[in-house]
Amino acid sequence: MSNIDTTTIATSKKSDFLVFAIFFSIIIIVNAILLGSGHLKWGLEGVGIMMGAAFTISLYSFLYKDNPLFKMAEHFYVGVATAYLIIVTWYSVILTDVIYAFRDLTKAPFSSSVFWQMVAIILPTLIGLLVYTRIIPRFAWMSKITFSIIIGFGSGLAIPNLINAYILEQAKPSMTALWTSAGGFEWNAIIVFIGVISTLIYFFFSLEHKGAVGATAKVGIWFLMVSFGASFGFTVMARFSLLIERVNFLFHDWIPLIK
Amino acid sequence: MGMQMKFDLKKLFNLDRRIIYLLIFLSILIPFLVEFDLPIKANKDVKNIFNKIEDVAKNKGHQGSILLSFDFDNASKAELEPMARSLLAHAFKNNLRVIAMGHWPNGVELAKSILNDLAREFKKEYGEDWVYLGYRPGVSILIINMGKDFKSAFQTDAFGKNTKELAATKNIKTINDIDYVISLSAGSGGIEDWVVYGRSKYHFELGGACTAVMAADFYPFLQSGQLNGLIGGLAGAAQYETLLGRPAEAVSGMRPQSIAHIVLIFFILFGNFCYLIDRFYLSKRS
Amino acid sequence: MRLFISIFMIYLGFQLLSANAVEDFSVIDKPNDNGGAIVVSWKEMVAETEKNFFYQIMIAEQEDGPFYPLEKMAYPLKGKGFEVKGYNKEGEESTLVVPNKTYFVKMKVLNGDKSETTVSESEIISVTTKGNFFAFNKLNSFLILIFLTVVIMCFIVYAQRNPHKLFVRRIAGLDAMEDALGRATEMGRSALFVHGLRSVSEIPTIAAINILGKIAKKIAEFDATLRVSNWDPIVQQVSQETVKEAHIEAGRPDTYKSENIFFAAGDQFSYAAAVEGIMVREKPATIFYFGYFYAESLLLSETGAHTGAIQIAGSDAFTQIPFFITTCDYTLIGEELYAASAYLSREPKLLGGLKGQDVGKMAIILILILGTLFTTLGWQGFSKLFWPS
Amino acid sequence: MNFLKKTLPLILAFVSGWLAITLEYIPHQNSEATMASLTKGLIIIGAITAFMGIYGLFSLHYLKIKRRSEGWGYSTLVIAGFMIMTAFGIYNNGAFMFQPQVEAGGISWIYEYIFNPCQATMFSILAFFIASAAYRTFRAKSLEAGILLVAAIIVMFGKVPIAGLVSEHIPEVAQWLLDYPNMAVKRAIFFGVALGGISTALRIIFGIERSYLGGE
Repeated sequence: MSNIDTTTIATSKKSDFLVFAIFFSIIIIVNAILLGSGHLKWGLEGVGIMMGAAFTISLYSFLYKDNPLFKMAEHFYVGVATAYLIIVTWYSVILTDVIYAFRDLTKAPFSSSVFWQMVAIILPTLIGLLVYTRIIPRFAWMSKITFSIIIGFGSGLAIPNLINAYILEQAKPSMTALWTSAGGFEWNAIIVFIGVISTLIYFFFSLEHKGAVGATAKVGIWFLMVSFGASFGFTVMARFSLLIERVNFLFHDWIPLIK
Repeated sequence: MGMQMKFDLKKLFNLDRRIIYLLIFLSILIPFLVEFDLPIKANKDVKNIFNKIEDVAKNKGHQGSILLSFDFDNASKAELEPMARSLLAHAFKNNLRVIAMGHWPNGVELAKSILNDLAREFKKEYGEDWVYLGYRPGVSILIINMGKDFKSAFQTDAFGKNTKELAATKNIKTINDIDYVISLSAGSGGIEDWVVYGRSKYHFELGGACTAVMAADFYPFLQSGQLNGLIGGLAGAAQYETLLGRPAEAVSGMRPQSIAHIVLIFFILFGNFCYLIDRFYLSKRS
Repeated sequence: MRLFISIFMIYLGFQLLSANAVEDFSVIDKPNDNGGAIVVSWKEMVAETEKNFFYQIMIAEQEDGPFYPLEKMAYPLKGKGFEVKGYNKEGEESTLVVPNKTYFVKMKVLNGDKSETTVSESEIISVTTKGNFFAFNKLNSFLILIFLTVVIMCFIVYAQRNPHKLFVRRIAGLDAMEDALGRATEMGRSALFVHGLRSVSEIPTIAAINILGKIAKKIAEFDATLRVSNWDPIVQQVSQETVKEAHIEAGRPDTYKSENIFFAAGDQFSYAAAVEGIMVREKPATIFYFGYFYAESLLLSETGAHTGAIQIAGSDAFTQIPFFITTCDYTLIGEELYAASAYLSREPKLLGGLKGQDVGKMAIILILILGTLFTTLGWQGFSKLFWPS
Repeated sequence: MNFLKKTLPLILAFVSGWLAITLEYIPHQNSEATMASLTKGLIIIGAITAFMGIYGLFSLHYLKIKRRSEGWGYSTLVIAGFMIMTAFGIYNNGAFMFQPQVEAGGISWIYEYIFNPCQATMFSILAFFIASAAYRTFRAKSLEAGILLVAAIIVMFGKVPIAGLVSEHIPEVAQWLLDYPNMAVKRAIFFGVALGGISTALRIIFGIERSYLGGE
């Protein structure tokens, strides 16, 4: 491994330690005041809010500098997230659709329909379990069976549905009249027509961007930039919304500053 | 003069990032503390969703049901939770049945708490007025399965109850028996999959609610009718709250949102203004 | 007498009309389906007086009944293609129409007032449902599927035989790459290649590694230094192999140093912070960003722009591209990244796929132009060929 | 053996891929029933493979701890977080893991007060980064970047309600920009995405693309 991590850690040890020490003593004092004033009650909810605030601030400490606190919160979170995914999968699929469904079938009087329903549970379970052969290198190849079925079927499903939803459904409203005797030129339809065609030409790689093709591609890139500008504006909006929610948490739920 | 100017600009732009961070933090916090009114006007895409729910309520009453797919988690709850709350309040107010589910495993607990909150507020009964089906993996495969046989996709709800026995899901054989589907989406495994594997295949009415990051991408679906409406970002949520006459987090969030946007626009304009002056002097010198 | 009869007949006809007889009543099995629906059509009624009537479809499993009523429909209504998928038997929840079964359907016109007396009734038509083996309404989609499969597979096979005969246009960002590397050499500073955050099996990472090979070869020829930052140990290994090979190809295996292809950090923001540290300390003359980036793109390219480096980015992460465009000197947008990789590597599956997609794009462009043209001229027939089912 | 390891997965991908395509174009009731049971089976497979995540997490962090490699301390935190959450999951508020999930309890608490603030905060940090980049680096270096920034400013301003105080037309201009030029580009990108997706899917079905199967 490289020396980068060690150098950042070494420089962050001296002066920054002090900054963080002061920072966290302030948090402790604030919590004490909040508890003392009765805004937060000692209990599951009160402790929870204090924990939440501590984790929030730990993660924001990255803004000051990449630091161990940030990494600690981040790593703990990764562990919790993985466990949560597994708990959800267990309770919502494995327990109900596999274990309970199979249990109910064993209680029912045996018939060929029941038999096939059992197969419909056992077979996918076995195919799914093959993935775990990855743990033993000698049998790891067996996991490829599962992957090839999942990915192969998914790819097969994708093709007709992509053609339908992205090509046919999208082509239909593109083929509208650009001029009508009643309304004259349909300017918006013309803009859409030029935009679609010129962007497609820009992403066309079999012709050199010269002459008419080059000019169309140039128009295409202007359209692309307008669209990227729109995405840019919306991305900014989204990020600020997230910050607004966090500020609301810190200064409403934790410190009662906002009404 | 040019040299001097250039030097100053360098200094100005090497302004410590942390000072900018502080400025932006204040531009969010201060508008929270100072109250002022903003005119919030719903655009057509938001209105379409609102009107569709009203229509279902008018035509079907309590037999009408909408499906809310919670395809997000905590990372974007700031934007999507207000939408989920407004949509639920709207459906419950009109006595529609709500069926909730989700493609994102990390959103299960969040969805439960939002649903419980609103059901308590509107005094709705679980099973009769609303159900929560929980998470199933597969996304596209799950949607296709719901279109073929709803009860095979969801044999039980999130609490282990049989969907054949719950009043709200008893009569639903395929997804086409649901009057309106809305995906609250924060990324892949959301609106796009609902459009490609659901709406375009089974032709049910689909509405979208999404984070602002994705909103610009969905306009082709709106024009082609693959989505009948779209609520985009916190601004969209605020518009829905206004339509519903139930202002909450999103409406109050519009003050800091507006101010922060203006500060950011100022940053971009100021930076580019100085950049142009800088370039002008550079070209003059050479 | 004749006159009398004909007047009577006209009167009768008038009576029938005003009594809302169901005209052109037809019942068929729904085509292109699983046999679970019946399509009922009748002549659309337009007269003003008919507002006071209800229309009701009745369905039975035996010819002599019992007939189960469907929902009453009020005027105005569409008489074409009303789909019956199920009905309610008395005392039961609902019954679905099933395949391979004969149903008997008739239609009633009811008085709109409270009495709801039957005004008229159609004849009874029988229909047998059946499932179909091909969805002819999806024929256009099926033909497009066949067309794309043939075109793409043919190009891949062709590219396997003649990888150098297929033409791919010049890409501006790639041309700039060479100048940028030359600049780094002149200034005696290093170049930095930043990998995106995706694993080695994914398309953007594969594309990035293909481009890295080309950059490394130029660097070896110029005898300059290239640093490559990684977040994934496997991507790191593959990159080391690629750079080593490039040095051997350039005839300079002695200048290859494996420590230049280093592991920066394993998680998103720490990765950004570590790479930023390098940018500030080493001030590379040129920085490349290739692969799939998330929010860290902003941190990286901002710092890079500040060190005064020439920056070239290539990514298919559409949410991040706007930030690259405003902070970098050149940006390969979306598919340009794949095209650049196919162009440089000449790998048949990439090149063939790219050319196949180009043919698809050309077809779409042609269809859109012709469809728009014909529609504007008032003929929708052409565009209807491509309407979804 | 070589057949099982190399050829069989490719055959399976080919067969299941074409099966899915064929079923899409056959509306017959038997085809529908097959599709319903196949998709249900795949949902179960997907759920069972999800547990592979534990192995991935543990093999990475266990090795780090064992080798005492850099940052191994953080790895113990990952495992601690995992263990605590899993313990609550198995305990299930006293009902244990073979009963349906009980509401509330430890999981809800950790979710609400640890998981939620972490996830929500991670992405809100970006607001600061965008602001800093806006001030220091978002420059109209070229005509293209200039168009981008102008469109961005119009959308940024037009999409927040404060624009309505200045002029009613600004939100309308922003909306027009989104409805027409932006829509046209996104539509063209959709065509490209569809063709790219179809090309990748075909390469997988025909066994030309094998990277998803992992190293040979």
